[in-house]
Amino acid sequence: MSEGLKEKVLDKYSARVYKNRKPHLVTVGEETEITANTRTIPGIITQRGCCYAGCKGVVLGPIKDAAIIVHGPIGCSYYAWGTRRHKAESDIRDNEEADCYLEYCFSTDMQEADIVFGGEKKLKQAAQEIVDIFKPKIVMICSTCPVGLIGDDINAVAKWIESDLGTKAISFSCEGYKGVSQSAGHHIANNQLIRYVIGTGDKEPKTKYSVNVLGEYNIGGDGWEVEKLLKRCGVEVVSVFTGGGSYRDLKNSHLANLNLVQCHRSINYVADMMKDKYGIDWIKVNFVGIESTAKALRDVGEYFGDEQLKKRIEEVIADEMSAIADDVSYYNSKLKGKTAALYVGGSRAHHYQVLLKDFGIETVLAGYEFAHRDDYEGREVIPSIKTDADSKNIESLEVEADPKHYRVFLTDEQKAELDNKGVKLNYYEGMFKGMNDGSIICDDLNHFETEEFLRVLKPDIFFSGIKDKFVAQKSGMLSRQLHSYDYSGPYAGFKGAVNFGHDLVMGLYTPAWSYIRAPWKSIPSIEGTLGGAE
Amino acid sequence: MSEGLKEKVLDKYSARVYKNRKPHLVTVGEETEITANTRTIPGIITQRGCCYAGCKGVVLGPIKDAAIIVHGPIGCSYYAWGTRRHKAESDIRDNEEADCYLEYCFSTDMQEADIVFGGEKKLKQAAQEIVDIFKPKIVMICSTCPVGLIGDDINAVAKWIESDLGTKAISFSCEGYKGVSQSAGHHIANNQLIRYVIGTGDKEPKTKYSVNVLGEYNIGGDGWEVEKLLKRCGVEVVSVFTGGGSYRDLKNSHLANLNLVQCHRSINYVADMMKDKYGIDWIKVNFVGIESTAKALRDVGEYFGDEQLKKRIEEVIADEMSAIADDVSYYNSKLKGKTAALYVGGSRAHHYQVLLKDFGIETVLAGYEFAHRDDYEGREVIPSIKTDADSKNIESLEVEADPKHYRVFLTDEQKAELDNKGVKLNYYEGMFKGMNDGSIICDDLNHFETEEFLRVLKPDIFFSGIKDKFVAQKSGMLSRQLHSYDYSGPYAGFKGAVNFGHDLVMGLYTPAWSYIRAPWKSIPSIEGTLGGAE
Amino acid sequence: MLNYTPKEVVEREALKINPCKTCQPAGALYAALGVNRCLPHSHGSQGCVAFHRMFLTRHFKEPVMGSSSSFTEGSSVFGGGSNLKTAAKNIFDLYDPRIIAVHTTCLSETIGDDLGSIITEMDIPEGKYVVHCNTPSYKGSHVTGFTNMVSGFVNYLSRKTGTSNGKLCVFPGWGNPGDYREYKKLMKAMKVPFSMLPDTSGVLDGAMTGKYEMYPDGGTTIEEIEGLGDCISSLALGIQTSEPSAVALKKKCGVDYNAIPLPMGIENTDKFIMTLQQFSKEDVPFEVEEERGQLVDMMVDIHPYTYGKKVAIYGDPDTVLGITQFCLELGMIPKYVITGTPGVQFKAAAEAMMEKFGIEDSVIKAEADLFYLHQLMKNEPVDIMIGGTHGKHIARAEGIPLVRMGFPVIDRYIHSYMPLVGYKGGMRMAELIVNAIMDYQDSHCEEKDVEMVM
Amino acid sequence: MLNYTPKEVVEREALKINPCKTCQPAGALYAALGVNRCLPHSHGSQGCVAFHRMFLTRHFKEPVMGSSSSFTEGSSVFGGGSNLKTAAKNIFDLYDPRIIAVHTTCLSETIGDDLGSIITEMDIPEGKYVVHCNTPSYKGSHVTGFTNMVSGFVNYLSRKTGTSNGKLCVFPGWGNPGDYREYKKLMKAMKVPFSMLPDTSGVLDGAMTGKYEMYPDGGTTIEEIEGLGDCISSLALGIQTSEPSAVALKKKCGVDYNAIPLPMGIENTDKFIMTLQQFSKEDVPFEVEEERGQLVDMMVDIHPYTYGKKVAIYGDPDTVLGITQFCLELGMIPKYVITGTPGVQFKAAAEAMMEKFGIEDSVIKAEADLFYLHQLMKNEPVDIMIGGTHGKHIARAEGIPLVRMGFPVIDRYIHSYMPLVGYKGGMRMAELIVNAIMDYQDSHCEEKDVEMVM
Repeated sequence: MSEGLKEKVLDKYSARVYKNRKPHLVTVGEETEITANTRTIPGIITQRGCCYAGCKGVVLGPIKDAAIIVHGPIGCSYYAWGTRRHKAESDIRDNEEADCYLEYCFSTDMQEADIVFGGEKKLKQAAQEIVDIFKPKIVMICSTCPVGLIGDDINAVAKWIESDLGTKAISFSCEGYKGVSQSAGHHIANNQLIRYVIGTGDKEPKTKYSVNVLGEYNIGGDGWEVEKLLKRCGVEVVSVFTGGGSYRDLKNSHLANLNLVQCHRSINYVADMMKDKYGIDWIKVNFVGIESTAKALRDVGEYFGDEQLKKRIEEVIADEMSAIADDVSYYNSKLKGKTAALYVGGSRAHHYQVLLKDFGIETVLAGYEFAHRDDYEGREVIPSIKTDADSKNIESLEVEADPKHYRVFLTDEQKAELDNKGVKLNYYEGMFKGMNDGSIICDDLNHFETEEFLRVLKPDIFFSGIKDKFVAQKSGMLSRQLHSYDYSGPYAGFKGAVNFGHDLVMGLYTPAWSYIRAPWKSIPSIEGTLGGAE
Repeated sequence: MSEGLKEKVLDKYSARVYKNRKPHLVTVGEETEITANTRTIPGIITQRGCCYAGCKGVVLGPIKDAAIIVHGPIGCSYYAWGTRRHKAESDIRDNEEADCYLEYCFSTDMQEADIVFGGEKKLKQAAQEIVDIFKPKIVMICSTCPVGLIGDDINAVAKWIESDLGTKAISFSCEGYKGVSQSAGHHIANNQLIRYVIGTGDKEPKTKYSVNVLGEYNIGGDGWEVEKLLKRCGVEVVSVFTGGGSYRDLKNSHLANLNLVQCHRSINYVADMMKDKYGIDWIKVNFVGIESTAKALRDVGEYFGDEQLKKRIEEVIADEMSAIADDVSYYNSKLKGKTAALYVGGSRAHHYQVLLKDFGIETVLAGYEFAHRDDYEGREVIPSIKTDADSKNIESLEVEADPKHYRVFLTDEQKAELDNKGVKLNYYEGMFKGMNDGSIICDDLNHFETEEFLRVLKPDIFFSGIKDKFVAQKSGMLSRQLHSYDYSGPYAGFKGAVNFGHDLVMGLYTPAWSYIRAPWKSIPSIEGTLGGAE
Repeated sequence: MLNYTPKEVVEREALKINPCKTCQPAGALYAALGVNRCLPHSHGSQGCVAFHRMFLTRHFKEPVMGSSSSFTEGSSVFGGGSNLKTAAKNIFDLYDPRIIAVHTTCLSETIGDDLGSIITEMDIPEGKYVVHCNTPSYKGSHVTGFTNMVSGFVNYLSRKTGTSNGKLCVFPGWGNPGDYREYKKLMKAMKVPFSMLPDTSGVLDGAMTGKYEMYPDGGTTIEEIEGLGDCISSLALGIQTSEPSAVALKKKCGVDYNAIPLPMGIENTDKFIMTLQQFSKEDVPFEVEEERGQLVDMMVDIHPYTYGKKVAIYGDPDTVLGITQFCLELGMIPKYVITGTPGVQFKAAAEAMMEKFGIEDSVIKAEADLFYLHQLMKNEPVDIMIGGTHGKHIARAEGIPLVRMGFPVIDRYIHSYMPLVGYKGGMRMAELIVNAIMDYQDSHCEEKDVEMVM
Repeated sequence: MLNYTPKEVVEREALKINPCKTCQPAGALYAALGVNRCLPHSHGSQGCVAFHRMFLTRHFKEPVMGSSSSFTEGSSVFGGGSNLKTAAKNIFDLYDPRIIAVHTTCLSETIGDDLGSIITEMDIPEGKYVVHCNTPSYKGSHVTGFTNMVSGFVNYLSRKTGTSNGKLCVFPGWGNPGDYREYKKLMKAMKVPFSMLPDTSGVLDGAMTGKYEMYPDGGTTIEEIEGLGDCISSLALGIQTSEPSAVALKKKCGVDYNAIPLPMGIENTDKFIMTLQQFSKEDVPFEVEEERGQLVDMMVDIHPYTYGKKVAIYGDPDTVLGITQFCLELGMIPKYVITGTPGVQFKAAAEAMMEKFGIEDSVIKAEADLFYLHQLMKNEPVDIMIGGTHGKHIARAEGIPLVRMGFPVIDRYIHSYMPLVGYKGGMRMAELIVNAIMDYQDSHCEEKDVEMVM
């Protein structure tokens, strides 16, 4: 049936579009390979954003102490201002303060003359002004579409800032037209972080059980929840990439002993390159979901192998679990048996299936906005992914082991043992493996397909973003934004799961749904007695 | 002309009403005697309130530490709840705290059964409850209309509270139908205060220059402003009757050396009786108005006769005057030449003329709501005022000199000297004397006369209360409440004058007035070009 | 604020503290203002009408007229008959109303003045009317007085000619002028010919014209009130407030009636519209359906902010029930539902709603006061209060927002022009409630939690 | 909040901090949503339209559709012509709009794509339309983009047949659906036959029906746009936003125009009504006059709270001018009047108002940002801010209320259904402003100064 369903949805496409879209749709259990990370067809209403959104919006935006100048016309900076709910606040760590500039939006607001005569001069002046006013520890420059075309050398400007203004500066050529989605921007951001930030600090962690949390953007306070949990367990968090994170901390991240990767898609380049350059292993974790959070914590314990630590972790898990047990069981009673469709980013469509399962909700449709095949099928397919014109344009950075900082934490034997225990190092299994046969996976789900699938699959909840939220809602279907959590959260960790359960129950049981149909629409028109009919 | 004017206004009256109303209207310079403090004719829309309003609303209401139970159906207590802007806050004086119950409204909420079978039992129970919950220093009971008719003995209940509950208690038989206006209630309140409060304390003033401020209800903070001024001058304020005042302080008021009377009408009984019982002189003061405030302070200085004190008073006056000079001159420039009509209470219609004059505003019409002839014509007419059936019903208390506390502060010589200096002891000159010839005075101005006079006299500002404010305002005339100051204030003292000037300028110059007439009302209908006329 | 209010709730038998009601005559005066060229008259001492005029003026910020029999001690002994007769003469002479609507007071009720007889004996000018109702202040509340005055008009004026006028008689209950306008708009949209009694729109929400009119053009005309007896049926909005008047009309003229809750929120407005449709046989027009759909859209949109929020609601019974219903529809938890007015329907109606929406442990109480409400709140706090001005001290003491709805609102402006009834009124309620909640979040959350997008 | 904003105002030449504008395409997209069965199309990389849809959805809490040419690096080198052609084909195939409204982006503008030629070369299905306008992001602002799109519709579609249709063409400028409804209500009341472009009512304030419609019934129809050329005259509301479109219509079809400020507040709404009256020759009906009088009544009532209050106003030029005018009418002092959009008319118009009302020392600035506004406020504080959501951090930092008006308001709900224009809009503005001031007083005054009656 699901194959028929797919065909039904694809049916209205012209041959050309049909051919393009078909391999992006997979029925679990029937197909195993998906096409992903390819261009969206012009005119097809996609939910995707651009390279700039991935670079500035996702990866760099949360770095609270970086003064990020968006070089371009005003819009791109404006849209990324305060809209993504990566929370942060200034803090002091070992007497070093990290400012928080997230309430600020900086732009060169390029005008026609800058386009015609070049914008470097204005960018320099803007850098001068930002340094004068804010005295930031680091300036970052992100370029938008026209900058690449007119050839402003933002890299040279960054160097000038360092030499002439004495402030650390990094440039990011993340023009919106690069690549096929936000994903290109993640990669560009990752490359520059490896080049210019990671490894430039020298603050040693205080303990052996030190980790970086990668791909955690602290949406709705998720990152804080994760940090709190790790700290409770006795694990030191050196840095977070990049939610609530800071240049102050990121620069020391190479001194941690383990990387935990939450959002695989956006940060796997950093994890990979840190492995190559510094020898740091990474584990794919999922702090979204009750069981998965427990597993993530246990995996960390197993990695470090310390019995004391493992005991502490078990205590924390037991304590957290018992604190939420009543709530979870109540929400479960209200949610069990519901179905969901998820269409989000590059990892959440997978992560949230796990949490949904904790509440007895089955996922019938899932898709990523900007994932690659490995996010669906697992990293084992990476060697077989063909590069195309679009992906070739994004620099693939090659790093070498850092002679000073490269070290190996575990022996090969220990690694093998870990593997036996189910802790896979430097590996992500992808979304496919966890899904039920017959469920639909759809890459770069577009508006047309969304409408069709929702109509046919009738999930109880559609998890997506602001752009399609109201399409579902107007259809009388609960829709929750999984990019921004609809201004709620945290959803990560144990307590986050309760928040999530609460929000779903609230959404599904809110009385307003029952009022959609006016009574005069359902009750047959009643004959009046008299009068009023003149 | 003014006589013609009066006739024009009275013309529409029936013969009987005409005869009744005519002597309430006086043209200054033409007549010298006015009829006042008589019944309002049934059906004539008066602005007057009742005896209860004068007793509980005006005099007792402001006593912050008295728990006042209104014995009657709910309304009377409800209407007097937080509506009169007599400000107060709990405070500590010589280690004795005075609570502030002004945010509370207490009522026995009499029901039909209480009317039929008597309400004393309920009143006792209410007293028990108020004592249990609030533990007040004093309980006061005010009765409303039906209580008098059904014969509840509230005096006995007050005695029971003292004997059985051990809490000081006073009863006030201030049923609304008594007398002809609020004035009866003032008198009833004054009598009981003299009987049961004044003279019951023993805290001696700290200084010789000790005064009570009588008839100052701290509307909009006026009393606080006056107290501040007196204290700056080195004059000790023992108690204030009753704005921001307390039972704690009132009971010591007989130990002060001078009474300053602000509102003559509402409190002159207390001033008079304190003179008789304790020998305390009183001076009529007017802290509303710049020059009048200065005079009031100087009069106090003259009374006490101390050169140091007088010097200090002059310094304070000079300082306050210079602080407001610029503002006053600015407001004066905006207000000079305007005309006003005043219809307020029992003293303000006089007091505010003085302040208006400070700003160059002439009063063309003034009237009192509940005054007696002496408030118009001066206390010299008191012996000639005939008592009628209504006034006879209000007890006129006779007091004798208190053997323990009676004393004389000034010798007769000193008094004569004071008189020569223009400081009249125990005297109020009334409103007539300060007014220009030709201006109209109207006692118990009613709605009909208000409309007529405003139409003909066209004053720029009508000062009155909430009930007629919007009548004037709808006519396009600025109207400010002089009972409540329209939620502004203080207006007393030097700084208060500035507030007043500000509010008038604001009111007169607010742009909205110029929009009353729609442009299509004034511009002749323009011929359209084409279309639209099908 | 309210520092002497203890947390422990003490049972009180006699003392009312910070009441949530006032007396009958105030309501009677208000109802009478909703009749065209009517002068309300208070048969008692003159302080009563002074208080009532103040009270109503403070709510509406508009002139409120009313005359008084100006009792003296003498009248209190010998009865107020001659006062009333004198008053009526003077009133017709001077103020020229078409009708004088007399209500009594605790004073004249205690004396036992027989208003019916007094009025019968009066010399009333041709074409003029005097009607009355009894409004003893020691029974019911201002709401009861409103009802009694409306019934008084019916009892005096309505008559059955035998020829139907094809109209629906509507008793709208206690509302603001904005509410009355909304009713008229909806009935017009539903093509229902109607007479509505009373109707203060055009009277208490008048335009600034530069000219004071003692009797503005608004209000139900005497002819309309007379014609109520010829209506096909009558519709009482707000069961406690309006049903007795519908009963009076039925008794007097045999007009059958329907009594439904105030049309506040979706379900109750739906009931109203369906009742109108039943009368007119017309399809519900697009503009009404669109408004309804817009309101539902908003309710779904804002549910994350309203769902599960605890609310204390206080005020007049039918209004409180209407607000409670809408709060439930928004997924809120009406924790305390309080009216000062006595009446058994209130508790039953509120409990039925709670049961329908699965809300447990709410405190629902008629004849209660705000001191009690505050004590409840000290024991189990709520997120927000909804009611009139008199709750403001509690709101400040507890540091929570107060959404002003109902009667009286004497510390804000403009509100009386705006409806709370109908779908439009639902939009207003929704916006007021959700803005209060969101403003609170914006100002009380930690800095790091301030949201740009909500 | 905003702890790094220094008090000293530093002159900046290059760095924009916390802008008070966004880019042209967002406005073009919004304008296109006001045309019936129109799909807005962004000719650029796909991130643009993603941002714009987010942005508009956050304001309206409604679905906002728009397609993209989805430029890649290749298109950026070789031009986006083929992308647009492919897009148009796919759009008509799949989404079946009647018209595609293309706007450009900084990307396609920098490349220099000639949209006119590309569209000419397209194979457009019978009965379908493709129009375009140029909206380079590096010029003007979102407001400019709105204007350009409206003019684009006129340039492509309007035509003069020689037979007058007797209508008034109205360019309403940038408003919320609630504003557009208010215009229509007033024009109907004034018996003015009209066509209005654009009109997002019924599109972005739709009802919840349980059925998603990609093209709701609202919006100006193509036939109406075509007919603009046959209108008797045109009326541009909001001089900066709408006059250029009226000029375009005059150029193309010779239709004379009138340009007046947005009808916000009394004077500007009076101008609007008088202009309509001039057109229709009809008397102003009672209901309009009554609304006006009610508003004036409220303004007189509330003046003690608004008079002399200092206000900072920011947002889009015509809206800011309208709010400023109304604030002046309320006796307020618009201390800072800021728009991010460039344009010389803004300052001149605001200065003329200030002079008329005798206000000195205000800072009026176009092309300014909110960082600058905040610095001004740190040097001389104001009592209240009026503008969109992006000022909320400033308001919290300075501890003053923010009244949300204008665009965008992305942290509140329901507002877009409600008008700020016309007399009704004035009532809403008045209530929002005075409530904010009074709420502030209630919560910030000392306990002893809390007022029961206000």
